[in-house]
Amino acid sequence: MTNEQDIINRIEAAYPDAVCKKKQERRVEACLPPDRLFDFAGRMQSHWNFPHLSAISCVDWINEGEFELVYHFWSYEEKILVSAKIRIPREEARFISITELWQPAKFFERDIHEMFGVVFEGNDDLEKYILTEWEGPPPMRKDFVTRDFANRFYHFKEYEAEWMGPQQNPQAADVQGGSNE
Amino acid sequence: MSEKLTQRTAWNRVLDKLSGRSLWMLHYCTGCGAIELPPTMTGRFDMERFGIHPMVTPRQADILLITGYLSVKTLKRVILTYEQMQSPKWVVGFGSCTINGGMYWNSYATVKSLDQYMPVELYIAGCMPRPEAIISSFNELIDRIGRGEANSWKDYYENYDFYRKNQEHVFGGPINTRTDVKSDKETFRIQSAGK
Amino acid sequence: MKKWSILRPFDSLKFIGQKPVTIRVPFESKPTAERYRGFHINDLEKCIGCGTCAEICDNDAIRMVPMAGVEKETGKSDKRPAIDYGRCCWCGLCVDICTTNSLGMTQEYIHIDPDVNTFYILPDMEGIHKTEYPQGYTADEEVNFLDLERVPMKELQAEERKDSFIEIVKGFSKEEAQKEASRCVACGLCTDTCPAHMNIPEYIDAVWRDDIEEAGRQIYKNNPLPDVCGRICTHNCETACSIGNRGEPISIRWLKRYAMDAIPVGDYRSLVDQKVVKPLGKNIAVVGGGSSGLSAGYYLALMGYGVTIYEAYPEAGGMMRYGIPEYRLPYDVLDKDIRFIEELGVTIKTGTRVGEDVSLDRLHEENDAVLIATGFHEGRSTRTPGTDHENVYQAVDLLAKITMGEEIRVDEKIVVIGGGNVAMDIARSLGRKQMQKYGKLDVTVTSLESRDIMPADEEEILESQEEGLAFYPGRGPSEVRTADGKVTGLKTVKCTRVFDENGRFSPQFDESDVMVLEGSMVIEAIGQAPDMAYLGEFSEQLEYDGRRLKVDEYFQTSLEWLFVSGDIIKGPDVINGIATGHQAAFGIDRYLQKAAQDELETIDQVMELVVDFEERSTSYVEKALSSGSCGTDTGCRRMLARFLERKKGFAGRIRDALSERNLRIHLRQELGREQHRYFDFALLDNLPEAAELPDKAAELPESAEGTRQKGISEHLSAGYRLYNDLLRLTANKELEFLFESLRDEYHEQLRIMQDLLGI
Amino acid sequence: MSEVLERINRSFDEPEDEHDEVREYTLFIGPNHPGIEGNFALKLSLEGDTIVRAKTDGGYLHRGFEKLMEERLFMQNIAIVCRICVPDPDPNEENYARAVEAIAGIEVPERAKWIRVLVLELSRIASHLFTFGGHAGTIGLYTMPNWSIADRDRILDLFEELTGGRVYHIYNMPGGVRRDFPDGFERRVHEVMDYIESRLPDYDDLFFNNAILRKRAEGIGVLTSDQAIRWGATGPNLRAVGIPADLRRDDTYEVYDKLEFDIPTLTGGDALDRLLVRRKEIEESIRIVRQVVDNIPSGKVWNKQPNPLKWRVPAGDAYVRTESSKGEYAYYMVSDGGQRPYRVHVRGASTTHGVHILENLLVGTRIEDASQVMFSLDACPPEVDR
Repeated sequence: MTNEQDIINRIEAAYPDAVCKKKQERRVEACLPPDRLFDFAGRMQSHWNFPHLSAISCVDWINEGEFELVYHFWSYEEKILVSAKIRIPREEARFISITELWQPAKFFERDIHEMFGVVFEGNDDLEKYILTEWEGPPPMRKDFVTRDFANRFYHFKEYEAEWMGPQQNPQAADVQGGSNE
Repeated sequence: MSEKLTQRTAWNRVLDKLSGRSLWMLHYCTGCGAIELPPTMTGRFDMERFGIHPMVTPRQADILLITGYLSVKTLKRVILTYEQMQSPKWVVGFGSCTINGGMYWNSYATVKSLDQYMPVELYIAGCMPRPEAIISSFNELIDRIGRGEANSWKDYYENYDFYRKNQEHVFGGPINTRTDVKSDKETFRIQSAGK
Repeated sequence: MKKWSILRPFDSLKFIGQKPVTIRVPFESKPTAERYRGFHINDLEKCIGCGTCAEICDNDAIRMVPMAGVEKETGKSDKRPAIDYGRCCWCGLCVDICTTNSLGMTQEYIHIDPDVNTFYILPDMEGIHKTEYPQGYTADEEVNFLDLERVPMKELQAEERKDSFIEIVKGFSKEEAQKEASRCVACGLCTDTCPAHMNIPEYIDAVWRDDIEEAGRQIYKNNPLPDVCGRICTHNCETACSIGNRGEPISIRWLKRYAMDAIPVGDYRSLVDQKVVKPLGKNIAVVGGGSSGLSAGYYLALMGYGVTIYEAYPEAGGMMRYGIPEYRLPYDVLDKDIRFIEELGVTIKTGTRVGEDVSLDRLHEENDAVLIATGFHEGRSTRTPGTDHENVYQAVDLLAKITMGEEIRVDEKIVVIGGGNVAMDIARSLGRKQMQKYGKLDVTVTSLESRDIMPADEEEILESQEEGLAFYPGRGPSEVRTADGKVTGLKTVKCTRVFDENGRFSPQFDESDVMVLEGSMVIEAIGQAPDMAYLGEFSEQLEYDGRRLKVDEYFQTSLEWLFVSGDIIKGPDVINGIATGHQAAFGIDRYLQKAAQDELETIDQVMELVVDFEERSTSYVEKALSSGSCGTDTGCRRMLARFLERKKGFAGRIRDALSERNLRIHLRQELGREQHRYFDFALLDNLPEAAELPDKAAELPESAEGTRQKGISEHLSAGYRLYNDLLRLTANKELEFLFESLRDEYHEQLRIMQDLLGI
Repeated sequence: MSEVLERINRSFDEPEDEHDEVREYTLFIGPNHPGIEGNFALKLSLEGDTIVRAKTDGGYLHRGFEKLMEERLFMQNIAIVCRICVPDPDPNEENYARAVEAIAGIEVPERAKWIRVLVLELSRIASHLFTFGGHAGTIGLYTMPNWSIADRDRILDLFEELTGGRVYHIYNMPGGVRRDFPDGFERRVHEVMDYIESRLPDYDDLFFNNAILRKRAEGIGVLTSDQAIRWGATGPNLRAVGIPADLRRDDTYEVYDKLEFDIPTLTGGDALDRLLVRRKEIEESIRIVRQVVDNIPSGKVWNKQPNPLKWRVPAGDAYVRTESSKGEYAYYMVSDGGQRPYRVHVRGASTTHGVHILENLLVGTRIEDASQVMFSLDACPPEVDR
């Protein structure tokens, strides 16, 4: 049974500029430069026997002005999950699509495109799937605050319960956030 | 609306009593509350004891259950469905999400209070309401129909502009529901009372 | 796969005997589980309205609403939780975090109604339909969200501290402070109870976020002697702390101390966010350099007054220095606070006793107002026979001598009369002196009050017992025994009752139960009294309320120039001194600023117009930039951008002009939660509606160029009209000074507007 | 008249494809359709009654969970995560709790681990029973839902006793679980397990060995093992093509390594085998539940965490996976050291089954078998929309 260290050595041998680390049991993290990713994804599938792309996650590091794409690969034989992390600039984010290698990527890339606005070149099916009725900005970006939008756009209930008496009624949702800032 | 109640003829009373006996519920799970519908429909709680049966097509259904939150996309389909249903029709709002936004009060994708977009006959407290609560609401609905008080559906015709305005606000423009609500109003001889 | 057979259909005969699965609701009902999360109930007696349930509720379903018949008390707010069942998700987090376990859930779950308003309830014990339902989900000891135990504070053990005056309490480390600060639920009950209304939740949160700078700033908002209060405050806030209901309250005092210890005195300047405005040429004399005198001096100095404090003792600090022993409050800590107050421009004349070295009358002439804050420095005697003996001393005198380092008589056996903090201080100080002189300690303390109602702090009594002091509570002194001129002991009798039924002090004794406490030295520490001799002939002109001076809410006496603060008007502790000092400072300021009052009203309106202009034109310009008509045209954008640039901070520059012009921008202090404002900048937050569009925009040319122009003008004309109003104001004579330095500024703005509008 | 007759006759003797009028047409199914699982829609292009191209249309149940979770404190999120997949809510709570524990390095008491396994397995059984009811509904066999959903309610009663909530348990939180067993709970769990085990033969006679089901489901929506791997199938859909991949064994968590249970697999890869794999899994789950209830250690159920209003999880990230009844259910959580999760990416099992695999499998099947394929993949639409 290969363990995490073998995988790390294998990755670092193939990609010298990759920074690998064992996160937890059966979890390896590999930070790669963006241009290495496509080749890495291909090699994972063909040579290193990681047939399963579990997910592609996107994290919006707004303070650093970058999106972080995390590709999670799983091997049924070696029972280890490798999370390949790359950073792409946040404004007009573009990246290469890996859909012709990995079919599950079709959904994940379209989801990230909808939610973050990252354009994946080579993915032909990027038009809206979940947010068809939504005209606003990609909602998952950190600069879009959903509470303010909800308070501005939607109508909230003004109760007049009889125990409240005539003089006051509770404010709308925007007054007290659910969690103390 | 109340003055119309007194004019109920004896025949109306009989009609109301009977029509409450065979309500058909539209089989459309709009939100997460719909998971409590199968137990209500099937063996354990069995709402068919009250003549209530899930019906697949809006045109043959009497009750539209809004089972929880309504995302904007679902709201568009729900309005299409609601306007296709034949009057008299009743909307039952499940749980907190239909009253004041529920858990998704700060979400950009869900509408917050259902009565902005269609008249609601009954609300059920719960997140989500249990089968027993759902069946109690059906009994309450049957009683209200029997007493002739369940007239929320008329409100849609009377204040159609109010509802229309809110719907267009959410969708960012008018939608073509291919149902001429105005002409329906004449068929039920309802004057429009401003809201 | 069963083989085919003709009898297969009969397999289902086995179901005939079985009972049907259906629960025939509403005729039958399935019993709900005992910990079912149903509708809420709230025990309104136990509930203290702390609002923690509203804080944890992730759906903002709980709002604290005022309730009829519920007033604010110590440790209770006047609001109770109302629950919105159009939001609640019945997760039960509120029940698990409730500080008093008053909130619970029943097993009731059916509420059906066409009227939405019945879904917004104020839960009480009867439930939503006033029908009895069994108890459902309730709080659990093991899974409890609140940290009920305090972080233990490292202290010197009894053995180490018995013979030394080193500070007992060591203070928190960073991790300990953050752990302790993380226990706070920020309910704010402590702020209401604190006499100075300190922003306690804010500075605890700052300590938790390791933002010591912010913590110091929040503390200094309402307390000019934070280091002192961090050690010896009587912490009413901890009695009101909501966590204290089921666990140990947050150690608020130690957290304040941790924050202030972490900030060097050099940085205090940055903590005080109120700018010290120009001196106003008015001087104020403060008699007495105790906590209230220093506090009043601090606030008056910040307001720009010249303050001189006259202190009788060799150093300022009053009871803080001469009443509290060093093991409780080291003198360098006290000096840290006092030095900062002096840095603000307060001059402290030590060793000058008003009434002897300088007369109150002279102070009255030389100063615009006088504040007397002399506190209680005279020890009160029990006047039992034999207390006039020279070996019978007053506690306050001895404590002062110990502080001043003078040699005092320390016998091997000492008796102390008194049950308060002062008695504890003198008993333990003398105990330490005995340990240093004889290597052993023999101090007996007797007090009228029995052990449970002794007024001293609980930890003081416990620590004294640890150090070996003998206690004989509940005994009254009846006679000082002497033998050939020397004191041999104190005859005491049992005290059966201290206060009568309506709480007045009238002790009752059981003469038969006699006990003699040996001791060659007796100390009286039953209370202190003020020495107001310095009032001299003014004392007739003043009105009294009982034994105290009659004052209004700003502590102004019947002589309008004379103010009072501290123990002599409202005691008994340092924090009350600070609060009364602060309030008196307001009083003085109001009294001295009578003349400037009306001048400020007109400035209010001007500021309103200015700010309104800035807000309106900024939003208009932004709309113009983003609107289709001229958003794209680079030339137009550049003009608008320049206009915006020029105009930025316009209200800020007006504000500086006001302060330059010596109109004092009063500190917007929050005292007792109601606001004292003279020139209140809260106006900036709520702006009136914009004026309607002037006619000017209507007649602009219609050409393509015109439409672009019209695009701008629609948004800018309103600003233009406001602008004209401002210039009209400059013609107003008595406000003319205000616009002197800003006139050319205005003309520049007007020119830009015209340029943009092409008129 | 004769010309019409003549055209009708001609249509019979000529083979279909020469018939020039046959063109591709589009048909919408859902979101309000009994054959669709949940609030989901299908856009099918058909030739005759054979599906040529399929496109799913989701988003009806989108509430923006990932955004809402970023605005809530860590402890507040335990109330919202279970709402993501409704038939099988507990993997969500498990993932969220374990993700926070992985980032913050929180230890969980041994007893809480066993309780978590119990809750997960009960949720798996309930979810499978719910799917059997739905699947039987698509072939018109309405007795099955009356049986399986009524039996599922027995498990919901157990949940109500243990956690206080029927469907949404809000029971699992970082550091352990919220309440211990009520007394007499173990006995009632045994009763319910025995009852469900006794019901399985009835289910077999009624539904699983039913000739109609065999006819309707055999050979429909066949997924080869190579396609399954390439298209990212997980859970029962993968085990139906003969690959014994189960996260409870491969990426083991809680105390699954201490329990004996097998991973049932079949090789057909069609709708029927996917259904039968789930049927076999119920037996394994019942075995697990019995083992848990019999040898659960005593002790406390929650390691105390700081006061939720002032609780920061140190910076870090974690990818946590659970075997839900639908397949691999994963959370990728990132914390920036603040009081709120910086980012939580919910990878539902249906993101592959319910979208592209369904679209690929529908090609070539007939319109009346579309719901067969959909229910056999057991896609849960809220997982897709989040």
